[in-house]
Amino acid sequence: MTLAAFVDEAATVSGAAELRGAASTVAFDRVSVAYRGAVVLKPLTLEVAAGEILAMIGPSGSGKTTALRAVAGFVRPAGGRIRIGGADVTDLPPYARGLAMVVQNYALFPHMRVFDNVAFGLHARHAPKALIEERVAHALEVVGMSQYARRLPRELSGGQQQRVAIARALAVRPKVLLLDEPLSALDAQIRRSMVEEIARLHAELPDLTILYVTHDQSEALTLADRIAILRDGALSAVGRTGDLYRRPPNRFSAEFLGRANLLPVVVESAADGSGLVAVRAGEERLVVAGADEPAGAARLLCVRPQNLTLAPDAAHANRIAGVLREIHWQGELTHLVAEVGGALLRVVATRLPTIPARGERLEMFFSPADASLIAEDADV
Amino acid sequence: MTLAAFVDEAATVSGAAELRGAASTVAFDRVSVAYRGAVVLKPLTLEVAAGEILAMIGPSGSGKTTALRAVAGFVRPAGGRIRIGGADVTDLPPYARGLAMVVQNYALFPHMRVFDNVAFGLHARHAPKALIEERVAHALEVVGMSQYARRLPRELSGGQQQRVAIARALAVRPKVLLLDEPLSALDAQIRRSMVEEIARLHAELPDLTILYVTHDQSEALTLADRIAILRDGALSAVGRTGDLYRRPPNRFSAEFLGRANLLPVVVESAADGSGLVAVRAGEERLVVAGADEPAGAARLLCVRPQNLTLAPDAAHANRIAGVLREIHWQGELTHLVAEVGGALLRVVATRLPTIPARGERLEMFFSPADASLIAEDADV
Amino acid sequence: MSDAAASPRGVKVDLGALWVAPPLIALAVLFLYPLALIAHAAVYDATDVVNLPAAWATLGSRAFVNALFNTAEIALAATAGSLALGLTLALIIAFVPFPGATFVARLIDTFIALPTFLATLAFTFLYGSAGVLNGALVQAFHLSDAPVHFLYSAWGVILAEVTVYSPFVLRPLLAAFSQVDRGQIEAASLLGARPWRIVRQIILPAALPAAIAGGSLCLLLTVNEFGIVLFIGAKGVITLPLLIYDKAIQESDYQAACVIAMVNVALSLGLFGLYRVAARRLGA
Amino acid sequence: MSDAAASPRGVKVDLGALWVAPPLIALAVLFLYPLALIAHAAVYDATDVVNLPAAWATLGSRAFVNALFNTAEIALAATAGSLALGLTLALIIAFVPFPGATFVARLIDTFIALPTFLATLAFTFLYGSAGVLNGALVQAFHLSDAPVHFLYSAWGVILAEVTVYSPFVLRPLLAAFSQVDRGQIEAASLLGARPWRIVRQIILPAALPAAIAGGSLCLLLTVNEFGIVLFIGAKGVITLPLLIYDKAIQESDYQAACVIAMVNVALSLGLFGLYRVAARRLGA
Repeated sequence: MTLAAFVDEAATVSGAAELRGAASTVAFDRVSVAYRGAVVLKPLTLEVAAGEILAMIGPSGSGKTTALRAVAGFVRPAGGRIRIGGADVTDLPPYARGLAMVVQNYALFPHMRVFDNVAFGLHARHAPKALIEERVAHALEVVGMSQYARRLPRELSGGQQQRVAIARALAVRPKVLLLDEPLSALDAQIRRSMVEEIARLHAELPDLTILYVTHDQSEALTLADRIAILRDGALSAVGRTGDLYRRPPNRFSAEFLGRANLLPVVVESAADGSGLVAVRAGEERLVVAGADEPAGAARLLCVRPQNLTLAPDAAHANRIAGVLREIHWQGELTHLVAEVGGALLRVVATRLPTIPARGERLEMFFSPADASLIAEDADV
Repeated sequence: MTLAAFVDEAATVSGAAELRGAASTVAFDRVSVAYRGAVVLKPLTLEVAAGEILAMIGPSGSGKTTALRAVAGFVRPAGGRIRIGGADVTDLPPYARGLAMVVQNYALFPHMRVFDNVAFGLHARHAPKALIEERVAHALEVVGMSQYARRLPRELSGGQQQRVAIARALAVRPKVLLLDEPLSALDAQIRRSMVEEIARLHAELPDLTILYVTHDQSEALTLADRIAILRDGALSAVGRTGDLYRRPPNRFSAEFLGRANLLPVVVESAADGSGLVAVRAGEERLVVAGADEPAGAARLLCVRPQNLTLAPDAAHANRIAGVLREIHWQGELTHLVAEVGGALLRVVATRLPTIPARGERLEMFFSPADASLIAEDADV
Repeated sequence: MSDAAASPRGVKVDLGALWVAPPLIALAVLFLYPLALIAHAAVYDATDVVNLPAAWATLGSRAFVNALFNTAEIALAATAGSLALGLTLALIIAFVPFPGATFVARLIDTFIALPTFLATLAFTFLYGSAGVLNGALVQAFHLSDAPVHFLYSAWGVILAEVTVYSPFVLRPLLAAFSQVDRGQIEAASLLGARPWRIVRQIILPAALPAAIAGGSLCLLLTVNEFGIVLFIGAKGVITLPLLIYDKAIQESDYQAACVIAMVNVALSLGLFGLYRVAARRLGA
Repeated sequence: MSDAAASPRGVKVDLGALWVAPPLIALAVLFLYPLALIAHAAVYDATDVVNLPAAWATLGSRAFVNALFNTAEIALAATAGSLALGLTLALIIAFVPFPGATFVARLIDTFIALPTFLATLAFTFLYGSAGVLNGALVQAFHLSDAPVHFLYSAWGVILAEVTVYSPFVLRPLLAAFSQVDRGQIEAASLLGARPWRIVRQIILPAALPAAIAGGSLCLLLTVNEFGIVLFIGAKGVITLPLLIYDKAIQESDYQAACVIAMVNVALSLGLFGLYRVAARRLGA
């Protein structure tokens, strides 16, 4: 039985509100962290709305995990304050913050059975026995692990262990759920299905605020309401998921959120208020979304590989020509790499009308709405 | 500098033939393996053509690694013979088989520098010093690691270590290159680029026979000329990559090679010689590719998620209607899950003309050429 | 891949069968034959005649029973003491933030390197008749005689053994503590558990195999301890190893020595077996 | 994630500062103070007066120099022997496919559990004046006297120590061998390397830290060995520990005992330090 089925059932039987904590905001107020003199998180100001999933993404060493650990209380900020639901928790020990966390390696207690793992937080908070029984049963039901209550963690698969870890976190009804690379240890296939299950879980528990740290942009794109991109200990970009993906403010966010074609262009005519800008890439004149771009400025045109098509239509008004260098078929997607005036452009498509051959001339089309401009040096 | 650049350069400078071994076939002739009485590989007959990349894929315990290890000589077959380039090697020790292997954890010699790692096989074969110098330099050049010759393995990243492992294997000019999950230990991003680099490498060394074991179907689809799918120690399917993907012979291969929608249908009218068969799925009449299907037979209609579109056109003649249950946006791909008469159908698309809402009625279209029929019980 | 697990696991490098013989012979000559000789000597008397009544008489003798009792008492007490001290020290070094914790750990580690009799020598200066403690007490209370004599009893041996062997408990415990998943401690802490609950419910269960291993090793070493007991030279505190020494070297009664040695061997192997079973059961 | 590595690594469970004091006091009383007392006693004579000339005289005495020389000779020879035997046995057990290899490994492991003096006792039966070997030789060649006397020389001690301590070398080597990446051996083998090349170039380099660790432990234990030397009772074979025993217990010359003890401590700590440095350099 899948998690979705259980979530549906749980929602019907007793109302998903059963497992909801009070919706809480999380606020970083100029939070910085130093470790042995080295600054690992530069002053960060960021707010997570109640009931929101905010994904913090970035490469190793970007400070995303450090920021999460500061919220949990495992790391003491060198400066700034952290507020949860409006209350300053900066000086509270972890056990007094009312949070719960799910981590990459599950961190289940290996000598306790599933039931006792899930009950741990309630015991620690001295909940009465009847309430513990009820809450544990409910949390296991929500993650579809009811029939495994008597098992030991080592008797479960990775995906099952991660469900138990989620149940353990939900059972205490945390103000905020912290997820630290929760799916990184799982196989690609299980990871994909767990991403969809977490999405369903949040649909059933809409008041639960989730801070989700990952280095995998596809998890963030699927799950997050908003994404904060960190780099070298500083916030590089933050915004609503779709906006950030379509209009990344800088090169780093463009490339970190997914494959991006970045083509050097020169602004030809300044924006005329229509929200469109004409740019020139070599010989070609292209129209892209933009505003306030001064004529003559050098920019990078950002267009995602799936937004390039090989067939023109009304919407895909821009045309760009190149030579096909590589073609890789990967089942669902076919990748084409074309050379355009020295730069390499990638096209991905689920279906191709005709299969072009290497060395052939390739015309690619894209819609002005699917392209945006990035300042060359807007790196952070 | 990328591997591609070095391969190009290497091909120009000295001819890629420099690093080619003699193209050899590999033949499994009823090879079976038992371990402590348990049969882990049932009699397997399979031939790998010279210069071909054959991918053996399957879940854990399918016997794919065991088959590879039998070729290497690490596992003694309980029955059958193994031939390499026509010669029976079943009773030869590994060091006399003229092969090389690249494995998941790189297996570099940790106390030797990159140069000595790559030179190891040549030393073992008592090659003269000048030849060793030349071959090592060349192999490192091919994988783009020339500037790291004096490094120790632990001073390299995972991707770099794997390049050194490939250079070490190429330096001895093996008759056959064995790859055992070579990319499984790498990050998703590096893995994707290494897959494309291995494809380029093989394009430069077209005579090199490669036996590639993996559990990742996308690596197999990208790289392999042919794919052999193993399950529970037996060959489940084998065929040219595209054929196997489009017309899987059974349910297991259909699902193991990628996401597959499998819809129960009944054959309405037997094949008329046109290569098309009419089938009925609930109320809908569909035309699909097929031959020799008896009227009234129950079959599974297999259609890949990317072959379902939301807009009809001449080629996508089949129509099927359902209710949208889930929608997940993941950047490059959007996933739609629709319910059709109790079954769930998945659609993936890079772009959607309009974004449908959950609960809406959804019409999906597909081409007869993109669908095939599978016998319900054709499990192995 | 778990495929691999299905294939033979040990990698065999075929060095040729000829290489096997000499070391196996060395093994037999150095390890097995000597042991067999002792077993043989245990049932044969000085005239090389099987003499089971003499062997039985040795086992029934007051000296043997006393030694057995002393050995068990000292070993159990010293092990309990080492476990208590080692566990406390390990918990503090691993989890209480005090400056120099790692230095203290390394220092204790170093004590494993010191000769065991050193502790005894030092204890003589401390608690001996003319030692620091007695000297201070005599002076403070104007006594005519040294009041503290425990060093020359079983307690002296136990205290010395605790000193010498608690590092053997501390070491595996520190290793186990360092391997306790930090994520588990953090998860427990976020779920609302205070430090003592974490120690009790997360850390100690994780360190149990190490404690059992360390304790068993301690028990084994204290049962077989020879140097410390001899050095202390406490009257009446004769343990099995000391009795064997007396019988063999002082009295040249080899049969008795060998009978007692066999008991000592059985005791050691029994403890070792228990330890292996416990370790395996706990998955260590 | 390596982010985590940037944050403080030791997880601290705050048990409160009060809990730190008692065990630190125990540490001082049990470990540090005794050591200080010995150092103190090394420079004060029986009348509690600083007497450096006496300390110097001890260090210059023939007995001390002999003992130092004996200790070094026996320790080095026994360690070399243990390394050779342990390495050979470990290689065979780990890599040569012979039935019962794991049983032999477990058997040798068990020998660690046995009391050290047992080997000595057995050797007396084997190589002693009235032992098996001499008996056989006397009978075979009609001799009037036992021809083999090495047991009562340094060689007897060395042979006994090799027997007792080679399992201490074997054990870490077997552990190291079991951790040699099978993939490396297989890769080497496919690349054309015969077994001996694999042993030399892949296996031995990987096991070097374990060999150094095992050898150092062996050296440490043989330098400090007391029971075996005393049990053998070889005339003229006086090692440092034995000399300390003689001075302290037999002659009651505490200052001399403590001076020699300090040398012994310095030797032990030096060896231990070397071992730590070597182990760290090799990344073990």
